Amino acid sequence: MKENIIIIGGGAAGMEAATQLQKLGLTPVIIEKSNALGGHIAQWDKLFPAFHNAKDVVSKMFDNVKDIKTYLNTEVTDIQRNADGFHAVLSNGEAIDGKAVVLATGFDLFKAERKQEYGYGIYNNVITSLELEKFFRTRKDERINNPKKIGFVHCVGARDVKVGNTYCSKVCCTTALKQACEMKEVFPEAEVYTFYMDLRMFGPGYEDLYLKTQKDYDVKCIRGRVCEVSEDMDGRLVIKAEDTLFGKPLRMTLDLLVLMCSMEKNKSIDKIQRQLGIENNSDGFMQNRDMYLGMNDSKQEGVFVAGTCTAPKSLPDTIGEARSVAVEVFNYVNNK
Amino acid sequence: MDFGFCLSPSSHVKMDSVDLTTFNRLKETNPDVNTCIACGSCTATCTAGNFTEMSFRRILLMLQRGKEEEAKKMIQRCMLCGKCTLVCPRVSTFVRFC
Amino acid sequence: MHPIVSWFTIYLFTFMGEYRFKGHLVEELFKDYRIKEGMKACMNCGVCTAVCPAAEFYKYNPKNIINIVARKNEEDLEDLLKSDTIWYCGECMSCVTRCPRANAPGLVIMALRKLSMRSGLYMQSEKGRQQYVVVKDLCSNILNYGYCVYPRTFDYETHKEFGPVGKWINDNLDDIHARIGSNLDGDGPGGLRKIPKESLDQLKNIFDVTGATELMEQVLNDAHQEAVRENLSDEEYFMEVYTKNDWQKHLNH
Amino acid sequence: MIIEGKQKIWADYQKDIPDDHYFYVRSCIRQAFWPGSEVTFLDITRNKLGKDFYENPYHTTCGGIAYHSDTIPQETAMTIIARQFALMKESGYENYVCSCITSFGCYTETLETWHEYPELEAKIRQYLWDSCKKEFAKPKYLAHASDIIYKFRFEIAKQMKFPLVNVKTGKPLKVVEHIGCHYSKMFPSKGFGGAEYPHVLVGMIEAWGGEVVDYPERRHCCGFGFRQYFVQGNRGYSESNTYKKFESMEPYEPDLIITNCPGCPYFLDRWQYVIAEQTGKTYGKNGYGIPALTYEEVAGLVMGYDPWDLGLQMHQVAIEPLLEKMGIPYDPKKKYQGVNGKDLGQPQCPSCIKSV
Repeated sequence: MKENIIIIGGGAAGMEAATQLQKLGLTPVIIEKSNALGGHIAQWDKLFPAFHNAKDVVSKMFDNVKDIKTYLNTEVTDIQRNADGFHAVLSNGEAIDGKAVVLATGFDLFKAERKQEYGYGIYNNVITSLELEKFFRTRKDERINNPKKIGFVHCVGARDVKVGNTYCSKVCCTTALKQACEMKEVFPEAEVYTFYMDLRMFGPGYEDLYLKTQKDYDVKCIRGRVCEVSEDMDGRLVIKAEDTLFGKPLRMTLDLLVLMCSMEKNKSIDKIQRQLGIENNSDGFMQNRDMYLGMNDSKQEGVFVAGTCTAPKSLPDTIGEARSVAVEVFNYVNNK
Repeated sequence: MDFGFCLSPSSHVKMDSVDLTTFNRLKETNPDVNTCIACGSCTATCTAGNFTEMSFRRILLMLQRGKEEEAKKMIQRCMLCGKCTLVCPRVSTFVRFC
Repeated sequence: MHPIVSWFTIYLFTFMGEYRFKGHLVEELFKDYRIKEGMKACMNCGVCTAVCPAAEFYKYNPKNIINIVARKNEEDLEDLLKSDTIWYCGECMSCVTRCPRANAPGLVIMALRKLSMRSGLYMQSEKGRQQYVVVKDLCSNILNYGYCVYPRTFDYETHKEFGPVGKWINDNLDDIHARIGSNLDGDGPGGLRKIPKESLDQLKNIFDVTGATELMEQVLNDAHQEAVRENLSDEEYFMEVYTKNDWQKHLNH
Repeated sequence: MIIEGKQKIWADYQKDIPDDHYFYVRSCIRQAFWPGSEVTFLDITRNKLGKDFYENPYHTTCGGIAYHSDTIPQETAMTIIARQFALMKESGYENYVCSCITSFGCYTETLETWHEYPELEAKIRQYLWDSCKKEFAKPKYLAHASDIIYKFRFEIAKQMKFPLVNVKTGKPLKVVEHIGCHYSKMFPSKGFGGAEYPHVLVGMIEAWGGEVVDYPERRHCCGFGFRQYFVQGNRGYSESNTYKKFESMEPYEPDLIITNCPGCPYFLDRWQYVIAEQTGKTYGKNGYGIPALTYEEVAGLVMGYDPWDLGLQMHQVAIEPLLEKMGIPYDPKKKYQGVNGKDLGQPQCPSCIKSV
């Protein structure tokens, strides 16, 4: 059992890292706290920019890890360094030893109710991007009742000193446009608006998605952060923003408002992170060794990081990091 | 009674009551009007814009915010030189509307 | 220099395009604690303008104010300080709650207004000149009575919105306050009590040592000079400034 | 509307203030326009609740209105405030409570600024000594007077005679709450319930049997705007903002507006009169307006104080329809009387909004 690599987290990063480590001849062990592998991405319906089914990608990942030792409903409760590597105690009472640890602990979605002025959890028709994704999968959400006017709010819990998150959450812009198009598909008669500050279309095909959103789907992008949401007599939502390109305050009544919640560091791992001596960076995510040449390495020997535990990332970014971390671990184990 | 002051009209763009007829007509003949990314190239290059407030991207915005009269007034400044069409990164053929 | 002479010099300077702190406006502005506190960096998201009661009616956009101040350009700042723009804000501070960069446009406005007054540039805008009315009313209430608002100087004739009930209150001030339990101009504690002379003297001392007296006298003098120029008595000038309402000019159509 | 969402926020934004021994500081506007409110506050806290609220006759205005009208420098306002704090210390108190919301905002801003810039605090300390020869002090606790009534809302409910209920229908009155902007918009954690869903007045309404109305422009400013009111030419700003609020609350048909800022009820009251004169529009039923009362006045009404002792005759909008809804007995003859029944005449009736 001494050749084990302990992977904490069974989402996209954890699964992909495990797959590659196995191919490299090591013995990865995945420890996942929930009752299934897949992480956040398993809750997603379609992926930007080209509307691929998330399920297709995730099920391939499941296939890849089916022979890999996996603990579900299990957390690491204690971890200690020893002469051979690490000794981890699990919540199921077992313990495992490993040569190296890969932290693939992912992110938490920003709790939308913290942005009080948007009224999530108070006004019925304010929902989150995750809930909308669930609607796309199940077509069931009593709040989504043939809406005529739909708004998307970017940067909820991101680029915001007041909630303590100054960083850009990277994927929400593209997700918003993707979801806006999908809403137009489901409700062709609806008017769809997005309220953005900058549209950060950073990847291949993303800018094309933006163009398509405007041209083919007639989604209206308004440059201005939503300032305040309230409810009128009929339970519809009244929003205020500035149309900053027009230079005037703007008011509008909507039937549904979708909050594009940012990614935050998964805090359930804090104790283990402290035990391993991994610090947080200024955004509250895990600090890697180097921004360029040590992205998946940490400052602690034998401890590696991959995926959204270090910063908000897209799925392709995450998979890339998972593969990269496998190489890092492989080199580490062989050179030891 | 004269109080010496009176109620002021709100300057808010009231999106609920904006009349989009003209903009939608425009959109039918050229869907490009929807694709503006407010980069400002058209305004920067505009021959008339050197001397007046002419800004094509602003005209598109005015039409979408219910300020049709203002848009009509501004569009008269256009000198039909077509430079905006050359520089637009979204390949809008603006000059055709003017 | 005798104060009167120095005010007159400032006034003359303003008339000739000269003013106090010329070339040092930015430097002077950034000494203000309200700039330190209220001015971080703006990302032009517009939440301040969206919620602003002044932006709703006036040609006013708090986000633009922050951007101009951030530029630290003397000419732009001079233009801002002599404009009506900085006087539209109602200082409700609704912008402060919402700004995602923790700016406080309302505090920045307060610093701008102070500098506009001290530099004399406020005399160049309709809304700026109104500071005469506000300074005269509020500062004399504080120094004479120890209150910002004092019923004996709150007059129905210049506050018609006080309504018929307000007129009735004005006409029966002592009786009504006695009926409801005020201690109007009385000794000891209680509502509207006479503020003891010792306290008023201390308020005057505070005004003197903290610069309020200097600012107040400058404003009263600027107004006096302007009244002279317009061939008006101070009282006539006061009423002109108090009632002037070129409201269409200020609206954001 | 999901009430649990608000309740969660209310639970998160509870501040710790003591329940006794306060140094009480008055409000310029409340004394001038709603003198009955401060009388009632002190009567309730001292005589009905048995608390110690001390008033030092040497205290003055905090200068807040002058400060926010930009007529005095920040240092002046801060030194006046330091003087008030010094009086508190001299009187042997460490809990400070003010009647005015502008004051509350200024005190909070000042304490926070001193905390962040100790060199400014040192400067003010010196100014205070130079001008008043007083020793600098800071309160241990700072509260607004509405925080106190909020804290004791259930004790008041126990002594309640007329709940916020329509006696004819048995239904709760629909009450709009209006929070003064400077209560918590600058420092959300300093107000009960925070800045977005303040609980300070909601708590009173619910404890006293009313139903809270949440309408789209609930959070909007009444429009006072300091210089935007003190100069006649600017008053359109002030009136227009109040108008915006009333247009927004109108469909909910509120019976009553309750405020914690002394200025807001003046504007919400008087602008209804001006709007009626200028446009013919009234927001209550049958040509009446919607009464805009201070929280002390509402507390007084539910506890059974006589409406004319509370000074409700100083409102322009007629209070009688509300008194009838609540089943509060009143003597119309006494409305315009002075001490010992002295006849003070009667205000004229406005042309467009009923005043009796």
